[in-house]
Amino acid sequence: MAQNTTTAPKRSYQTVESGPRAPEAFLHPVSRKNYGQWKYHERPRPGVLKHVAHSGDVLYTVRAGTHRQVTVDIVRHLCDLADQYADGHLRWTIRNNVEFMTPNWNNVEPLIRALEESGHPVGGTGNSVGAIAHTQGWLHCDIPATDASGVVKSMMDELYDEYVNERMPNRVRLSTSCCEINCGGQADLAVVVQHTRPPRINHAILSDVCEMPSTVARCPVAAIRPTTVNGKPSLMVVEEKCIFCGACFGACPAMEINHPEYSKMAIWVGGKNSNARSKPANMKLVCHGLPNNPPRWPEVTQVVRNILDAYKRGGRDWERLGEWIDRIGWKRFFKETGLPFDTYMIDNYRHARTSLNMSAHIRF
Amino acid sequence: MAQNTTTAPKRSYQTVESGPRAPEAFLHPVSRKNYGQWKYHERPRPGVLKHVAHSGDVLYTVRAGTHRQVTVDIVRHLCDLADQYADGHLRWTIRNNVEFMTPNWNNVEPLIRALEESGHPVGGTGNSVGAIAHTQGWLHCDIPATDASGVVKSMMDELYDEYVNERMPNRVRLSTSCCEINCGGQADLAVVVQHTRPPRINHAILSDVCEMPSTVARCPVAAIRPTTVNGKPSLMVVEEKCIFCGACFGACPAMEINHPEYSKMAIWVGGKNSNARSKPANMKLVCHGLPNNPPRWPEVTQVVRNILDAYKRGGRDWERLGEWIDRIGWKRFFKETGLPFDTYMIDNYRHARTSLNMSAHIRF
Amino acid sequence: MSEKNDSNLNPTPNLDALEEGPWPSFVTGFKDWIRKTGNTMARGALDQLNYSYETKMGYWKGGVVGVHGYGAGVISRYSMIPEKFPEAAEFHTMRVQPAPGLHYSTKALREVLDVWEKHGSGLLSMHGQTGNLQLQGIAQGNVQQCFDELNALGWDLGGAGATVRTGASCVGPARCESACYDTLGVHHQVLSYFTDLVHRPQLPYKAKFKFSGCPNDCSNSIQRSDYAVIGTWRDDIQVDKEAMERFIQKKGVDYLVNNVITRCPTNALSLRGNEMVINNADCVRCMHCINVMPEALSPGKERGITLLVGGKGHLKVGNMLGSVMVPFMKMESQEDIDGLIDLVDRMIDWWSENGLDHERIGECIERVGMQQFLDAVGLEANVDMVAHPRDNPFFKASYDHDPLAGIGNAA
Amino acid sequence: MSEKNDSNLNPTPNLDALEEGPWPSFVTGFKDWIRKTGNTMARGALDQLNYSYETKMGYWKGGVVGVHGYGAGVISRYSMIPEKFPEAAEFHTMRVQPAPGLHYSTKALREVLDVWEKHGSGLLSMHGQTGNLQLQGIAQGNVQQCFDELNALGWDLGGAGATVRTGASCVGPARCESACYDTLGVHHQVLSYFTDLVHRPQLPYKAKFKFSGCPNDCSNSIQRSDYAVIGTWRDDIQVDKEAMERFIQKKGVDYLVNNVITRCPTNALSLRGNEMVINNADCVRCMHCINVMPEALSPGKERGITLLVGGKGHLKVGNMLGSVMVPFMKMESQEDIDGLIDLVDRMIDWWSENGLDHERIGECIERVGMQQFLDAVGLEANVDMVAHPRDNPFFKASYDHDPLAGIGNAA
Ligand code: SRM
Ligand code: SRM
Ligand code: SRM
Ligand code: SRM
Ligand code: SF4
Ligand code: SF4
Ligand code: SF4
Ligand code: SF4
Ligand code: SF4
Ligand code: SF4
Ligand code: SF4
Ligand code: SF4
Repeated sequence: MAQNTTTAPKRSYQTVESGPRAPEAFLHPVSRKNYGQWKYHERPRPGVLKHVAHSGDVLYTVRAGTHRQVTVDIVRHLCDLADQYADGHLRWTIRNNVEFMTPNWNNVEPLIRALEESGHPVGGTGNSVGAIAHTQGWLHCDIPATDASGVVKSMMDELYDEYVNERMPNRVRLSTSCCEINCGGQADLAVVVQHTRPPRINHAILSDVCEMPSTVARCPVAAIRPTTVNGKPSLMVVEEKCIFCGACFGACPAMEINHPEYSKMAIWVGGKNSNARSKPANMKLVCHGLPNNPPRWPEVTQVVRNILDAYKRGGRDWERLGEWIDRIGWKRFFKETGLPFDTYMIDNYRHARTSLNMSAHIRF
Repeated sequence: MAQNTTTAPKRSYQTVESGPRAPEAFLHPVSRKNYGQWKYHERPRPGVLKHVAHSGDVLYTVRAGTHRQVTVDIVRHLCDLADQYADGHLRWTIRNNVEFMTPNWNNVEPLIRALEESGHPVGGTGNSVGAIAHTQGWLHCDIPATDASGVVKSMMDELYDEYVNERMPNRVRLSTSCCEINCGGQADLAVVVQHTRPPRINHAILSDVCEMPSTVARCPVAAIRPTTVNGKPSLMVVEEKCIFCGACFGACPAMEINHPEYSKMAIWVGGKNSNARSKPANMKLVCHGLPNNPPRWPEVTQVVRNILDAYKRGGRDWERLGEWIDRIGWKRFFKETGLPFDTYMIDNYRHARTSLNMSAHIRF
Repeated sequence: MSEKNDSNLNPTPNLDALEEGPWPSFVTGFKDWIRKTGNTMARGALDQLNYSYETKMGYWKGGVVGVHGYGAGVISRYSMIPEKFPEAAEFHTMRVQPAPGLHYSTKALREVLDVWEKHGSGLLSMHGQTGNLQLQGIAQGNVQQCFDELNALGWDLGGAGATVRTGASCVGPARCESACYDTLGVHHQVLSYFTDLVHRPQLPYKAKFKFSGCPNDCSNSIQRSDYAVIGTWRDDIQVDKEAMERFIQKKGVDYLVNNVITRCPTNALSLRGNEMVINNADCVRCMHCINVMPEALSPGKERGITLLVGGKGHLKVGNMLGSVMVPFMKMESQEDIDGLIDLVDRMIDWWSENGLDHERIGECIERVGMQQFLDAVGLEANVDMVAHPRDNPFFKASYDHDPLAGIGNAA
Repeated sequence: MSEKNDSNLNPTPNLDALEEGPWPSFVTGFKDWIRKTGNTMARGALDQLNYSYETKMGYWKGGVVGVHGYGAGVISRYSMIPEKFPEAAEFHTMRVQPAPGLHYSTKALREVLDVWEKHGSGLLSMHGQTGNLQLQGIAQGNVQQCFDELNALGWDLGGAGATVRTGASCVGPARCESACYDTLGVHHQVLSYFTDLVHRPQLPYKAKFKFSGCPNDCSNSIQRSDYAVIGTWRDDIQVDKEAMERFIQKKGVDYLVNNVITRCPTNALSLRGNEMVINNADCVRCMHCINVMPEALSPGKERGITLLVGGKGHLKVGNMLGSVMVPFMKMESQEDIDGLIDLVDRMIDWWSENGLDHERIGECIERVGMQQFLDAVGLEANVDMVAHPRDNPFFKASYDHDPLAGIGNAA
């Protein structure tokens, strides 16, 4: 993390610690006028929302997919479209989609065409598969075991039709994470890379790059111990204890957890954030040991597709992926997807007991 | 616990390590004949079951309450009744009720009368309040903070009408426990004594009565440490850590956890063992700090009555106490019973996190 | 509250309130017995209890009392204040194993009572929570003789301390239409097999078995036993169509909907016309619909057990309910029963090797790890073991499986 | 995949497959940019990424880069193999705080783009998961000038490291009919208040805020933020009877039953005749019925927020979802907002004093204890905080309450 530079040289500009930008001026005028006075919405077609205000005003939103990792030119192009069709305003959603608003229905179709022409799919609304929560990966992060942008691109190519249509039982939110830290978060379906062995310790650099006590403290299972290697203070890992979590690598780059072969991809399902119907839920492990296979990770996409197909077949309207499984049971989930349940999917971490089947409730 | 006596003196009798008695010979003949061939049952009246076999045979069961802590004479009397009305057989239930079986309907009413005359209430079937799971208490246990027999007797006097009738939404199982060890187990409603401060250590006797390392190991929060008192090795308790669980007293009688004032009664609800409808569930704390008030513990009974009344008013048919609460919510439970929810009811033990409201689901 | 022969009694002012009220009074029972027999040990215990009610403290302590060759089965109790209550100086309990299901012939029971009148206080409890016939109040000097006489009559002691404990089972096939296996017979065989472990403490801690004929779990096995053996079935619920029609006729469709259909935990029931339809693939064998309509519905024909492991009380980790280890196992032939015994034997072995002092098997599995446990006892991981798969990424797998193998062959 | 000016590009054989397929390709975007501008840092980053795809390893390491007076806001990245990719030797990210709700005017956004083209790689991400506008790829030497220009335009940096982080909020009242409070305004005020803590690391670890206008939680606050501010209401759901009738007319009663009534988590909905009746006392504000019938139903009029605390990711205890700390708080007047800020300030204070290094507030509360936390910040225990009361007896209470006080006054 960046540290404060303590001795500030002479400098003419005086920083204004302004915090976040104030939102008012950036809102579309119709949005500003009807702020907090919306009555309801409809979805005229995939990718388009129609919001109606108590005043009678109508505001259309067109949502489109982006690369998330963009360039000045790409954003300029989106600004052009906003100037032309959306009164000079635009916004991004929490999931890296871009949104244009206009009170003018006649702008909607031309805007959609312009977006599609420049390669931005219009969709992602309602019961579609939304854009994937995107993290950094090999492009920028210092601790990734895989890439993010490439995984997202590969999966979205495959799920494109589900993005531009609304054919799923309910919205599907996906996420990827390029290390177990899981910046992508909980999702209906998540792809997370998984370390498969303890860190190798780079004793050559450790004492130079490592604040040893805080590295020791970072380990959740107290597997790290001080030691001496070639006369220099270093650290060692008790391999039986280590759960390959990678936390130590975040504290000390000499705890090399990443490895091209000892990083596998895992699939998680059933995360949910909304409070609609069921309470929010953490996602659960349903597949692991898939190869970390750039540039297209075809095995991952195959499993993802397979799960989403089963959900699409079996889910009822409004049933989120995890709610579908809650109804049919995990046993049937594994049957429907053909995925193997194995011993590692039985929790053995802190609250393991609470995940066991403490009942005679069994589907046969 | 009793230890093996290693040097066995001369002895003429040779022990037969026979294990449990074989059941066949003890079954009522009609039961033996139709073993495993029962078709269905009915409840002709509270306290009486009618089982019908595929063979067409019928077997009536009359269930009656007992003192659990009985005498040779009391049991002989029950044997007399069994000889007279039940072909010389009788059994006890898991909850200390006695049961007489007869294929002869004409025996039923006279048997009921005879039982009632000798003070045994007939009931405890179906959706009644059953007999209370009974433990040892001051009568026999070495670590009780209260009595069991007296608490049971006092509560059952109050709940008598609910035992001999079937007027609750579903069966109600109660238990009592005379220390936090909770031999009475999980129940729809449980009365458990609760220690309210750390053990006082009787240093005078400790080194004589205590296997110190195993006492130290017994503490779930590592609050016990070796120390020296008056030159003798002893133990000390880190009071901030101690959770008053009493486990150390079980290992070492010098860890005096019991105290007439620092033992309070607590009420727990919603335990469930059956798998009917919902999964089995642990009971939850809903009232604590009631005085440990022999011989009648009126405050305890008042709270128990109050909870059962609310359940009786609000529960739907077949809904167990905990299922009723699951439906109406804990907030309403506390409202309906007038019991105060307090900070100590928020779990802070091992799996505390899993008991928190991790959602925006709130009843207002 | 008979009046005669009160000379055998000391005053018990703190207990007398417990003679009032409609429920059977143990105080009255004890007094009657003391009045009649003048049993001094019973009197001493009652007097000390009266004192406990006054001071709100207990006054018993343990010690070491047993019978030849056994290391368990007698719970020793010495008064902490024998100078005050010399008659209660000793008050040991003998735990006697009854027949599974707690059935008796009056003849056999009277034999026990007679022996107990001769050697003990005459007080007993029918039964302890674990399932023992508890003969409460005997002096060390009488224990062996009392036991020998009981043993000669066919009775044996139960467990205590770090042993396999006396088992418990529901009435099962002896009277109940829901019994999916022979609770009494299996209980008898399993506990007989472990007799040595019942009598001689050689385990990390106690081990309890309970046997329930169906998921109603009338023996509370899931909560109170390390090994809960619960009857279940694998095929479809049996339907007696006529009985079902009679039921609906009598109770009405509303009742059917409100009390049966809407109460199914997995929505496996639905109404079609005026009939109830069961989607057996979604049924989790909760028993509810069968409970409400016992004449119309019964468990399927392919019956067996579910084995749950690890149930126990509060100490020290908080109450643990047992969890599924074997979702289904037939329990009909002698082979089936031997298979169960074998499996449990392996579990007890593993636990004996891995358990810490005072650690039950459930805690031990939690500490050491389910994976190690399953491997050691030779069970395969099964999705029925969990309510849901893990929700954290902190595991170490062997990567010897092909996660894609089953894809395409999906149901 | 334009063809011209490829002379600016090095071959990226391991990435080119990512130019195929219908979804927007970041590789193509990057290449187009490099083709046009010849930006060397962008090229270096792309080349190193290509190498990562070949070797399946990442090659960035952190360091220390910042702007005057701040301790956070720039994520420094140095290539671990600068000898191989000298153009990528430095590739730092500037995290810029956008407006709540991620709204822009094209004018303001173009200003940012122009500055970024001048000083940086021209690559950026819209937006990071936490909610920052991430300007990715700048050399240390340019950072201060770039920041000064952005700052002069009205932009400020976001958080990083042990700071309060940039917040996120749903679109809320700007467009959504379900918004129960002003997500954008409250976000703006709260984050402005904590500006010092955003810029200067002085906390045990990171602290995140997210703002969702209703329990649909479109900002994922419960899972991803230490402080989740979620809109809710306390009175009855508002019903537009005519719209409801139109809905039922159009969709049918079956649809109503199957998609609305039976989906209510607490059975607060029922059918009466052909109408739907809401038992508001049982409603838990899940939003489902409102979501399905947005024209007919809306949140009540007495609106405010629920504050949940402690959400965070996997490290190290497993994922934590936030849990309720304040069930309801009005959020209309300036006083209301100040009240929220005050309360959160006390929470951050308590955590600053009690938190270990790298311990989020949720973990800290779990370790130190909810009771201590509530006392310290001046909140009373409330049953809404729990899914259920504790199920173990291991607590130490002060016995200064009268548990019987409320009995008799029950509802
Ligand atoms: C007698 C009995 C209560 C009763 O009146 O019915 C009883 C009495 C005692 N129990 Fe118990 N437990 C009795 C059934 C239970 C049950 C219920 C059951 O077995 O179904 C449980 C809960 C289930 C379980 O096993 O966890 C139970 C959980 C305990 C525990 C806590 C074990 C745990 O791991 O949580 C202890 C403490 C210990 O073992 O150190 C304990 C310890 C004791 C001791 C031995 C206390 C001691 O360390 O001295 C008590 C001896 C009392 C005495 O004077 O006889 N007793 N105890 C029950 C045994 C009667 C019988 O053998 O039939
Ligand atoms: C006699 C006994 C078994 C025994 O071997 O001793 C027994 C006998 C029957 N039980 Fe039970 N249950 C017996 C203890 C239990 C227990 C354990 C307990 O009481 O501690 C439970 C679990 C309670 C719990 O969940 O904590 C139990 C949960 C049930 C249920 C499930 C009820 C539910 O809806 O949750 C049924 C089903 C029913 O009622 O139709 C049931 C049903 C039955 C039936 C109807 C079975 C049958 O068809 O014969 C029997 C008559 C019930 C009645 O009383 O109306 N039995 N039953 C036990 C009587 C105890 C007593 O004297 O009060
Ligand atoms: C950039 C970003 C991913 C993205 O591409 O969007 C990101 C990237 C990093 N995260 Fe993250 N996290 C990002 C959002 C998240 C989120 C989601 C959120 O904020 O809504 C989470 C889950 C929620 C949470 O806070 O727990 C998240 C949980 C973590 C954690 C685990 C924290 C935990 O307690 O479990 C770490 C590890 C740490 O802090 O030591 C971490 C650490 C990191 C670090 C700083 C890794 C490191 O120690 O060097 C990454 C820097 C990457 C880089 O090169 O810029 N990141 N990280 C996101 C921030 C962008 C932004 O500021 O807008
Ligand atoms: C634009 C956006 C808010 C923003 O400020 O950026 C948004 C906008 C709306 N959400 Fe959302 N949600 C947005 C992210 C979310 C998220 C978070 C996420 O995607 O990571 C969630 C939580 C998902 C989860 O549980 O993990 C979310 C859960 C919902 C729900 C609850 C759905 C459910 O049944 O579980 C609704 C209700 C509904 O669909 O009617 C909803 C409804 C809506 C409505 C209908 C609200 C309204 O009346 O305007 C908006 C249009 C929805 C649509 O796409 O059809 N929104 N919504 C976000 C668009 C993300 C995107 O580009 O894909
Ligand atoms: S998930 Fe891991 S590798 Fe990916 S951005 Fe977050 S911290 Fe970096
Ligand atoms: S990977 Fe995790 S468990 Fe292993 S040593 Fe590092 S911090 Fe500890
Ligand atoms: S609950 Fe405690 S006091 Fe009562 S019998 Fe069991 S161990 Fe003894
Ligand atoms: S009472 Fe419990 S927590 Fe306290 S010292 Fe004894 S064993 Fe430890
Ligand atoms: S557990 Fe099942 S089989 Fe046994 S008595 Fe109860 S209902 Fe009958
Ligand atoms: S037994 Fe239970 S789960 Fe199965 S159909 Fe009947 S009610 Fe449903
Ligand atoms: S969280 Fe609620 S208020 Fe905010 S955008 Fe989503 S639905 Fe609307
Ligand atoms: S908001 Fe949710 S809980 Fe409330 S009535 Fe509607 S569906 Fe039920």
